[in-house]
Amino acid sequence: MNTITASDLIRLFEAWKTLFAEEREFLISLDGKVGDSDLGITMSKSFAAAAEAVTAEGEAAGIAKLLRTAGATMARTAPSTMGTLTATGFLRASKALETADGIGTAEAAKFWTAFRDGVAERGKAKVGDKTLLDVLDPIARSLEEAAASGKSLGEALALATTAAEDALEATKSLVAQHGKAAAFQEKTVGLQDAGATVGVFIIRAMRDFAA
Amino acid sequence: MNTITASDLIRLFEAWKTLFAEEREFLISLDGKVGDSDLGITMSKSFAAAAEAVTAEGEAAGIAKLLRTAGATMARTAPSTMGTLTATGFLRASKALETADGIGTAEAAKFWTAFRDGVAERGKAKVGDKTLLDVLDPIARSLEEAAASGKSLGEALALATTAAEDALEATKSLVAQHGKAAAFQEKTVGLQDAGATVGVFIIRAMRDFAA
Amino acid sequence: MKKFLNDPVNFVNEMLEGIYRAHPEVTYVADDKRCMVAANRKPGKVGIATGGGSGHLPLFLGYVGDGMLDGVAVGGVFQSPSAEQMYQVTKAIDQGAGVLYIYGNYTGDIINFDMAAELADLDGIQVKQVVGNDDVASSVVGEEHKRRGVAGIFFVYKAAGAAAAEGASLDEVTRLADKARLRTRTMGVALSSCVVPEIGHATFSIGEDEMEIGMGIHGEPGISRKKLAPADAVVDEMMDRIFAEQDYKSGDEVAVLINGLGGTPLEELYILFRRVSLLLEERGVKTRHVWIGEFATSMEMAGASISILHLDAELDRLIGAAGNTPFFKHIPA
Amino acid sequence: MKKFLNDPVNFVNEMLEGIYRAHPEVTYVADDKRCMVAANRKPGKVGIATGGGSGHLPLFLGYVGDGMLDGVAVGGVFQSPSAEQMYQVTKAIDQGAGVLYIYGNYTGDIINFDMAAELADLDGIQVKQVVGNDDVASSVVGEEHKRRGVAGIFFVYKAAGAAAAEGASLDEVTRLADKARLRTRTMGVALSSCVVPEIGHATFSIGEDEMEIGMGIHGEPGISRKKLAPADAVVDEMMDRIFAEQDYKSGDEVAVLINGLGGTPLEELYILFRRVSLLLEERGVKTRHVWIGEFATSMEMAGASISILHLDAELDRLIGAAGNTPFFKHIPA
Ligand SMILES: Nc1ncnc2c1ncn2[C@@H]1O[C@H](COP(=O)(O)OP(=O)(O)O)[C@@H](O)[C@H]1O
Ligand SMILES: Nc1ncnc2c1ncn2[C@@H]1O[C@H](COP(=O)(O)OP(=O)(O)O)[C@@H](O)[C@H]1O
Ligand SMILES: [Mg+2]
Ligand SMILES: [Mg+2]
Ligand SMILES: [Mg+2]
Ligand SMILES: [Mg+2]
Repeated sequence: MNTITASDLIRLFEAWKTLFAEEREFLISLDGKVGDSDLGITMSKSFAAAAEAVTAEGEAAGIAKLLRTAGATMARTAPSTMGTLTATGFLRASKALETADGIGTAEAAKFWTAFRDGVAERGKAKVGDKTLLDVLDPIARSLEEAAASGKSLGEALALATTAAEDALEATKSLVAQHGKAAAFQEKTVGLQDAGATVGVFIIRAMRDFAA
Repeated sequence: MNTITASDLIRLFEAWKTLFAEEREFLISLDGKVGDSDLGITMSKSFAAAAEAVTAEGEAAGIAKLLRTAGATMARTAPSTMGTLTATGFLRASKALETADGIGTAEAAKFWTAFRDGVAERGKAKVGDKTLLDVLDPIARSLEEAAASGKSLGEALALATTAAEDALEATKSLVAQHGKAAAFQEKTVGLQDAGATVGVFIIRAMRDFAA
Repeated sequence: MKKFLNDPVNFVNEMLEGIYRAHPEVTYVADDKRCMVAANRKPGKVGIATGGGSGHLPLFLGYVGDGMLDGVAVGGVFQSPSAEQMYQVTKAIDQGAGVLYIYGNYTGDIINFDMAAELADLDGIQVKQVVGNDDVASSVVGEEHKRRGVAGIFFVYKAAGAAAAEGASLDEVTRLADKARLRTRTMGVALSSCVVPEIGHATFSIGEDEMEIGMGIHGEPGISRKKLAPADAVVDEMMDRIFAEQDYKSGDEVAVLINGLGGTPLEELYILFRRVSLLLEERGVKTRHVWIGEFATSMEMAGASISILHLDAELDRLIGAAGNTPFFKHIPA
Repeated sequence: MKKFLNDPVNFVNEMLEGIYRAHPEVTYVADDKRCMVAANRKPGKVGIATGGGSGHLPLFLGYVGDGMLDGVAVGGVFQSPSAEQMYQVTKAIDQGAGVLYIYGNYTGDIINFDMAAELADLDGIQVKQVVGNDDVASSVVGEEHKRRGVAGIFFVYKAAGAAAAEGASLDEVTRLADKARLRTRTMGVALSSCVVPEIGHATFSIGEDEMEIGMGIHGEPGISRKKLAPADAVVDEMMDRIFAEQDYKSGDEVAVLINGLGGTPLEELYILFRRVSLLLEERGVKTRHVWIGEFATSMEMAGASISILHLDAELDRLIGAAGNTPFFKHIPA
């Protein structure tokens, strides 16, 4: 598809919900290594709640309203670090797409740039600190480039996903600076960051959805 | 010997001290079955302290004073049930022998009758309640008879010891009514009472000492 | 054994040194740290003393202060103090109005307090005694004199302490303490053992999924050992036994004490109280006073007890009165 | 898992129901039990709010009351409350004089409190924040902003609460809270793990004879894991780290908090305090205030922490001021 409409967006949240239900145990154990094991629980809870909320709201609400509902719902359901950061991301994306009827390549670039900036502001991490931000930044950059060079949505999301996957792999060599993982210091080297893994899951499902 | 003198009494306390040091573990495990395992600790402590105190005091103090020192020392060192009851026993024996120069059969009878009465008053148990009193009572009665019939000290203490041993055996069939053992109710049947065992140890060592 | 301690032999004395360093409101007499008294005497007031083994903080030491007790003698862990120590405390706190002993129904304590009372009598000090026996699980109805004293003694202290602070006579303080005693019932449940420092291993063993209803605070056997049930069911079973001995009509009032035995988190005590409160509400019984926390522990034992005092007007006034001790502070609303 | 609970999912809410049933001095807003506020507002007073995960009682809920905090939002066990909940509490406690947030340095909490502050700002409520970071073990000198907040936050509450009760402005309350924060250091040691009810097994494992110096209150790794040493040696090691960051001269004054993590008996905390007190005495430092007990726990974790606040004259006054909350009562001498 070339544009994600409001009704598509509702189905995309369903896809995210299914994905995080499937990846629940994996994320629990990943967060368990240098964290508190809650990531699988919070992500499956918050995406399930968001999917239900946007379904209840219905496509007539439009892209921006649906994203806002999703973000507000997530903030309420899972106020963990990642829960609140992803909620912030969706709320900022909603603001960035206030007037949009659908999400094409240009809107996807706005969406992810706003998402990244929101997470950066809220979390105060820098790129390279081994967080979610390490995959959000390449996603946003890649989509901005794709929009400038007029790439199709499918192609753009595919490129962004690849960039995110590379960035996730790169988090392995970093030392965690934030959150519970920071206490583990050198022990975090060799492990991929849990929050960044969630970032890859989100963009990957979006790519698959738009393919 | 026919009379236990003040200097003998000091050596008798040494014998009790040695005995309870030897029986420490046995009494710990006996009290552990339906109690709190402290009996071996308290008895070895209190007799050791009493022996030291009477040695320090010296024979010149006389029978009554030595017994009082022993009782007061025991009360201070081991204020457990048995510690305080045996302390009371020695204090009462001291009173009963206030004017005695030595312990012959008649004095032994006074000693143990006062000891028994002190324990009975202080502990408020009745004979048959499965306590120390169950051996003190036959000891006192047996010695009173022996004194009335003019038996020698050695013979009298031997008879009293046998009576105590029989009474101890008989505690096996009783249900504990007092102290920590009372909570175990029927589980105490088949076990010999720990405090009564101490009573037998005390009279037995006295018999051996006077033999 | 996982404990913060140095030589186990010094456990009690080092604990006491910590207490005296932290709380100048209490001091000791007879050159013996185990004989604790309030730093300030209150002329003419009836003295109240308690005592018993160590290892139950805040019992016994924690309740010396305004509106509560005047003195306490403690022994080794789970061991009675000596008659001599109790006597020294008695002499120190007597203000001419006599002294009331309030302590738990344990043979070792009884015979030593009796002996102390005899010694005090020789000095012309009038002594009365009230022996706590609130533990419903430790003997049947009709044999209440065999029951052990557990956390419910807190209510006896509170009633007697407030009465003495009001200036009541020894007879009156004794009457009120005894009334509080007679109207208090406690049920306990243990989930794990404690470790006596000088022994170094668990006093008893209990399965990973078991609880013992009615276990004593030194590990004395209780009524039944079974699989740990949901909190509400545990409370229901405990309260059944208490209700069976207290006759409530709608409008009656109670004071409630939810006591942790040492290793149980406060969160869980509130979950227990929630149910207790519901059950009382169902019967139309009003909870006038409630304390939730650690009031009488067994070192690190996991478990809890529920004590209910069936109030009347005078007990309500005394239980609600102000109190200020190192471990217990009550500011009336 | 040996806990008094019903369905683990209801652990926090049932605990809260117990608290509201026990303590009518606190209530909740926004129809959400996790948004607790004092039942009585104090017109014109600066509002103080805190918040964080459940499982740390008496932190956070226990400190709402006179001379302390006005509101608190709590989340699930060891989980942050939401920004919305914090915002609701903020709205409820603002009396026109603004609101100060005092909470611990955990990413989840920070992000949510920041968000709540933004929401409050839109309503014209002035919000300031002081983020507790007293845990010496969690990062090196120079990186203090990375340190976790643990039990020492109690001193920040106490200073800020007393200042607000005296009628100080938001700026002034913030200044004093921040001063208390900067002058407080904490070191902790854990002997056993805790169990999060919804997880059901120990958060981490630790050998039967091991301790972990510096472990965090959610089980975050500490500085070193080694054989449990005698209490005095453990205190010496902890105090070395604290003394290295606090510059004392003879005559200086401190407030001391010996905090049990949940499963450690009070007796042991006094044994720890004894040594702390000796070490301070050796340096000529005067202990002006001391609290010993459970102030910030990790469920049933065995262990303890030592917090030292290096006083000055104004902090001394505020720390010594009266306080009266469901879980904390202080009656000045
Ligand atoms: N300050 C921050 N900014 C951005 N992302 C962060 C920050 N701190 C942590 N994260 C991300 O959050 C992830 C952990 O999320 P989560 O399990 O929700 O944390 P917690 O359980 O501590 O609340 C980390 O793997 C990291 O990617
Ligand atoms: N009321 C009593 N009168 C006499 N003897 C008693 C009484 N109660 C208990 N005993 C004796 O004390 C023994 C236990 O002594 P001890 O171990 O010192 O008790 P505890 O450890 O409970 O203080 C029992 O075996 C019994 O013989
Ligand atoms: Mg996590
Ligand atoms: Mg015993
Ligand atoms: Mg405790
Ligand atoms: Mg506790």
